[in-house]
Amino acid sequence: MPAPHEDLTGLDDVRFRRTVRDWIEANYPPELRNPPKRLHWAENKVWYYKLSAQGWLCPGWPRAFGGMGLSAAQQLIMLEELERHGCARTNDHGIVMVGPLLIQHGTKAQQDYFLPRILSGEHIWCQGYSEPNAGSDLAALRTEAVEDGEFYVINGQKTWTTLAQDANWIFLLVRTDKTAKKQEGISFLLVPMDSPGITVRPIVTLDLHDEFCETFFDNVRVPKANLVGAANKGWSMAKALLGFERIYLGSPKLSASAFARLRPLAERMGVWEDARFQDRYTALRLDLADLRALYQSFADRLRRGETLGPDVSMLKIWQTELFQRITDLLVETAGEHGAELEPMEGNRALNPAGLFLQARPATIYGGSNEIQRNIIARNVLDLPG
Amino acid sequence: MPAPHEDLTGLDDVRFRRTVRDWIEANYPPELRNPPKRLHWAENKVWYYKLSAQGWLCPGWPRAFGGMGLSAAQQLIMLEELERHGCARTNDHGIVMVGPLLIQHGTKAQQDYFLPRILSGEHIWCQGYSEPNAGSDLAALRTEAVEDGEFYVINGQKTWTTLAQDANWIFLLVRTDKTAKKQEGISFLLVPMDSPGITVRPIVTLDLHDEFCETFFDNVRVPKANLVGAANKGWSMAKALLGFERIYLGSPKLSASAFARLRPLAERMGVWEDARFQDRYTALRLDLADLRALYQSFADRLRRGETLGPDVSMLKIWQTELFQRITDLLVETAGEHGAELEPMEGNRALNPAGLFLQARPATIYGGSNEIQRNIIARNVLDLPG
Amino acid sequence: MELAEERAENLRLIRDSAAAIVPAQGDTRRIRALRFNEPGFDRTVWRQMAELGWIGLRVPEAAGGSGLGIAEFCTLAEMLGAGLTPEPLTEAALAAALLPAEHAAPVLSGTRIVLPAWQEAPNSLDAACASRLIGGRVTGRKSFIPMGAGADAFLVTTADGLALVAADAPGVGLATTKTQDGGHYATLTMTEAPGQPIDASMAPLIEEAALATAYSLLGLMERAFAITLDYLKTRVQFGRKIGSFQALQHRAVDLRIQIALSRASLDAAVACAEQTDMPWAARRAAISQAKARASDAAMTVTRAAIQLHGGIGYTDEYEIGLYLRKAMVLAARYGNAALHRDRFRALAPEDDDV
Amino acid sequence: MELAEERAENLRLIRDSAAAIVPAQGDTRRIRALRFNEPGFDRTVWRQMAELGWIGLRVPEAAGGSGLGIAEFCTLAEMLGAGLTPEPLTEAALAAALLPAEHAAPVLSGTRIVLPAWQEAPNSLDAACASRLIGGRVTGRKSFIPMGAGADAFLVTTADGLALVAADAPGVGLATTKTQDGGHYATLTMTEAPGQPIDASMAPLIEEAALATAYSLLGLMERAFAITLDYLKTRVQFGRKIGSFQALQHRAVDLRIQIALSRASLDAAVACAEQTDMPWAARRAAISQAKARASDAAMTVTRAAIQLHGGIGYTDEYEIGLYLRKAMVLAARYGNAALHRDRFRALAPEDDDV
Repeated sequence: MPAPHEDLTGLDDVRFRRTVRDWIEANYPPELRNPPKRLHWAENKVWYYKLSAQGWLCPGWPRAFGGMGLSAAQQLIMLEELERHGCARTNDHGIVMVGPLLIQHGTKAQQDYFLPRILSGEHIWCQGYSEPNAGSDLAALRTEAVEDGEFYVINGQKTWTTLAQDANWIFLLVRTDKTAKKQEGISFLLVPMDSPGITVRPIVTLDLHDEFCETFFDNVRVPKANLVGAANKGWSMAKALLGFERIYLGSPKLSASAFARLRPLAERMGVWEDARFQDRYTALRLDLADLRALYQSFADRLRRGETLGPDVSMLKIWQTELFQRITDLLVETAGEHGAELEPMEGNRALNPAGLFLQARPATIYGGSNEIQRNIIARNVLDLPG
Repeated sequence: MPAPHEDLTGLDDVRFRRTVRDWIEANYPPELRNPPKRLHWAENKVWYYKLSAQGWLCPGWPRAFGGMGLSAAQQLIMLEELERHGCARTNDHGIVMVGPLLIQHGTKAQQDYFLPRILSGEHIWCQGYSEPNAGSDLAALRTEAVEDGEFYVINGQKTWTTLAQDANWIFLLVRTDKTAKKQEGISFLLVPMDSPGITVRPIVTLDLHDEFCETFFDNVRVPKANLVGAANKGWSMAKALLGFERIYLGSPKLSASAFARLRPLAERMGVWEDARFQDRYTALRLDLADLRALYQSFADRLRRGETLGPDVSMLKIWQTELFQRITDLLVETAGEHGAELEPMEGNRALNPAGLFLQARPATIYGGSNEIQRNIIARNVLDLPG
Repeated sequence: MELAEERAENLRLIRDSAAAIVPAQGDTRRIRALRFNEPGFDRTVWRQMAELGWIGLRVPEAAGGSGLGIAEFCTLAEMLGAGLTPEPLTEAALAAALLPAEHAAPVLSGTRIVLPAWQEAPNSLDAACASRLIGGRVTGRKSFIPMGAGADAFLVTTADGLALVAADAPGVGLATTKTQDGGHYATLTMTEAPGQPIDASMAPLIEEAALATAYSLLGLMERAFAITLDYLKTRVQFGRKIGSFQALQHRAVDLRIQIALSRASLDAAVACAEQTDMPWAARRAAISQAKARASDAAMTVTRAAIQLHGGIGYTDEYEIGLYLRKAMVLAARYGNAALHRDRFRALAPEDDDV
Repeated sequence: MELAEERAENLRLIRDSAAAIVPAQGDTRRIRALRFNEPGFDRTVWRQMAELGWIGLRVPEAAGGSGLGIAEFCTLAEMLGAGLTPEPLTEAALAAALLPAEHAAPVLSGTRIVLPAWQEAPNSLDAACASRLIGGRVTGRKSFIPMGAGADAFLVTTADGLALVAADAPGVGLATTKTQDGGHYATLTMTEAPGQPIDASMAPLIEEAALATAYSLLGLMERAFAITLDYLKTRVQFGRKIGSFQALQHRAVDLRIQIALSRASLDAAVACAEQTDMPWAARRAAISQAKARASDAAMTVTRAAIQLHGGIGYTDEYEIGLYLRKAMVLAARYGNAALHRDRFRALAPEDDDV
């Protein structure tokens, strides 16, 4: 375990926020502010290392494991400050997914081996959940791991593996019991990306970025020691991991940063003073303001120590669809420029088509909005199945 | 049978339209133009009798039965001219439903007895289809008719019986075989409204009108001679009757007459010149213009002698939802006046709340828009069930 | 924390006491009996409200009131909205807070009803006006006074300050226009009518009334949605509960989202309104944000509620239509959504959004 | 009826001949191979189009063209839109119709490509401009020339009339900006560039191009919808074809309605455009009605198509994204929906609606 860092858990919220803000402003690489796309490891590792050196890489981990040990309330403040400054999201699957998983379900040996390597940046993780025929219906996954002595042998294909080309480890959901019912018979495995039999193929997305990959497994062997928790019990562990992600997906950040592009674009196009533009602009502004209010009310519940229920998906639905409505207006406002491939006139702030395309998957990933609505209907509104 | 009237079937479309228009303009009671609500018999029988005397009451019936014998194309022209002049819809269930039913499926005796009485206005019909638990799911109807010697004995309840309080006959869908599957075991019965055991209770609607009724049947006896077609075969006859109604429900008339109220209201409220109002107004105007274009394309198919398929429901969906969007704007534009009970300042042309409420059921009746979308999905788009 | 606990206790008390007037299960017999008749509300219930301290809710304790805050008042407005309550409590309670001591007692006891009369044009929040108060005589015309036929006196805005004008004073005329919720708007005409000058400002009252009305909309949309959910869970068509149809489920979810946004927006506006050190413009912007959302959301929810009920939703007999009618009235009162979006744009500096 | 039959036969021939260029099953290999490279289209295909008579489609037979009407031209544009065809045929064919006889032959044979250059500001249909033609020399700047890098010459609007300017003439500069569909817009700068005066009017060309572009949008939205329907009928999640989910079914129906409205609106505009005795303003209003619907509907359909495809719709590799990209380009070309709604308001007298 690395040496313990300064304990910030005792600070009141105002001082904590100030401390975080000051440090971010002093240390965040200016050239990485408000990146238009998700950054690759080569681009943003400098920031990962800075957070690591400061001991701030893992706000939610207990201090005993090298984290900051922050409360939910403090984690939210930290998130707000990172978003406010326009910090890039790091390659954070080790931090937000694998770490918490191992802290809760890992063996002592797994914790001792993996956690320090996440903290140091030696291990960069990616997540192997989705498959071509198991997207919205994740429990339909078919990548299988068959026991062979002290090993599992993995065959199958994962997709939408975020930044797999940057990772040297992957945490996988695999089927270990084909006879069990859908959600059962699924296990959690940790696999080095340099294992023989793994092939990574980047997926080029509509905005011509390669944030995601397909990852193929052809007789990939991993020791049984790489199983997390009990065999065939991976599903419930995976579900539990998604808790914090659900409020994260509802953060006003994406909508706010797209919204901030409306005014410069409208000014450039000469329609800023147009009454119709102003009408739509103000309606979106209020949609965003109310998103902030709703987000805060969920954040307040986290701050009070409550666990958020499935109703937090309302945030994700509203946020992502608002994000799209904002980028729709960007494209419409830009006229012919709204269909250009590159930012307008070389100005990165005027990139209507790019933002429009980036907004498309928001309603699909993290559980499509259709699935979110199903969940709310069943589990919040208690409507019949 | 009444004496035959002038045969207009040979006129070309232009002359036919001119003939119809001239006669309507000369004969339609001016005080009944553009009625704000569906008229009762006492109010509009004068028009019924005029059409009857002219021989124009039943455009679609063969001339041999006292109708005009018009083609679909000519019927459409007649409908267009009636709508253009703002003519009230008559108590027309005998004309559009019972007549065609008897002409196709009735016995000679039924035709000889009933058809002249529809033509003369002696029999005014209402339609007994919907029930409290058989609305969208009409085939779930439970009103039953049990054989008793030469009689059927009817028990049950119908609802949404349009203008039942004005009618002296009702045509009923009743269940005559409870053991059969849903759509089977249903029969068509003709029942005098003065039969002992019938109770009519008007339903007051949101716009505080009594266009509809509940109709209760308590051991109502009718002779078996009042059965139309074969017993237990009523469902397919009823379905076939709905053909023409489906394009009728998509007529731009309701949307157009609501739209025509927008400008006077906006002028009265001082927002006619407002750019935002103009923007919404023009968008609705184009929605209406495109509805007209789509309606004409279906009407052209009728004119060419085609039978319209289930895709005609697209008209109904678009028309009714447009009607509602127009009345939404009326209410918003009127400020506090948009919630008044009576037309604004006594001016019948300024009645935003009344139109708003009248527009509500448009998406429900004639098969709710949800049902229409189901039908199009299955039968037009061929999507799986 | 002590303050927060006291606040929570107050809100709980308000909710409990509201149950005395607002039937918990949405029984609307009282509402139906009163509607479309003048004055459209019940003096007995009015006195009961007075006894519960509601009319003096925003009047300082020293002046004989309950001395409670905006949050408590808004919670009460929410309960009354859910109950479709016809009594013009929002208006009367806010007028009461402006009356000088010598007029307070009969008002607070519910024996005398004083309603504000400030509006001269539709869909306006402008308290400026053409009416005049000269030499103790008021001349002018006021419109859209909710339930004005039930007032004993009016607190009238004029270009020369507020005036208290008795309903039965010479030179006073009153006409009414029925509204869809069963109530009415009164139009007050004053020709040289005797008016007593009152030294107070109407503007804060209008702001607070707009916010309270937003809460009434919230209460009614929550109730309308609950009724609709119940219907979806019981109505059977095609052999299934209709609430099992995905298209209706998704529609219901979208309504739930509108309600959640409304509550968050309104609660944020109350928090702003209570911060007396916040600039007045910012507090008013927050109120506009709230009223815009509440007006739109209430109409969206109640319109959809009719559709989700199908045919029965179109009957006057069934409950759900009452909520649509009330939403129509309250969505437009104290400025509709479009007006408040405009006002928000004018009041809220863009930097505040960050 | 004879005329109608000839028309039907012409349209059938156009559809059949289009199949020579546009793969019937939506094979996009050619499109992908060409995209993001200049000139972004294929001269061999271009000559094939010329052989099929497409470039001269709107040129009278006496002048060496096919002499067909607007309806035939629009049907071709629809087919090309469905095929995501990158060749700037709409533009070239309309320019060809304006060229005098001495320039026609190489253009109609496809060996020389002349594209119109009229636009100076984004989202504008205004053919008036600041460019000048003085003493046979053109000075000015033209933007948004579709696939302009592939032109041998430009038909340029100036305040002094049309001019034909060779791409390689002295004083001519060309810059390009890539577009999402894999093509580009060219910006043409002319400084005292030699230009030959042409006696013709650009305005009808712009109108007809707007209408043809609306048809290209129609073709592409039909194809995108068909691809999406296929996907809904084959993709399985939760053990069911996703097209069996009611929420997706209803969404698909709403798209089908938009497409049906578009086709009806566009066909009505063609009927108007062909009525040469109809006032020019009314014909232009009908074109605006059509382009407004087509632009909006194509965006609605292709956006929804991505959503209905789920994750795979977000990959560049899968077909459906190409239709969204093309819709983005064509929805904005010759005026976006907002511009055409404005123009419709300005051009269409209200009485025409009755």
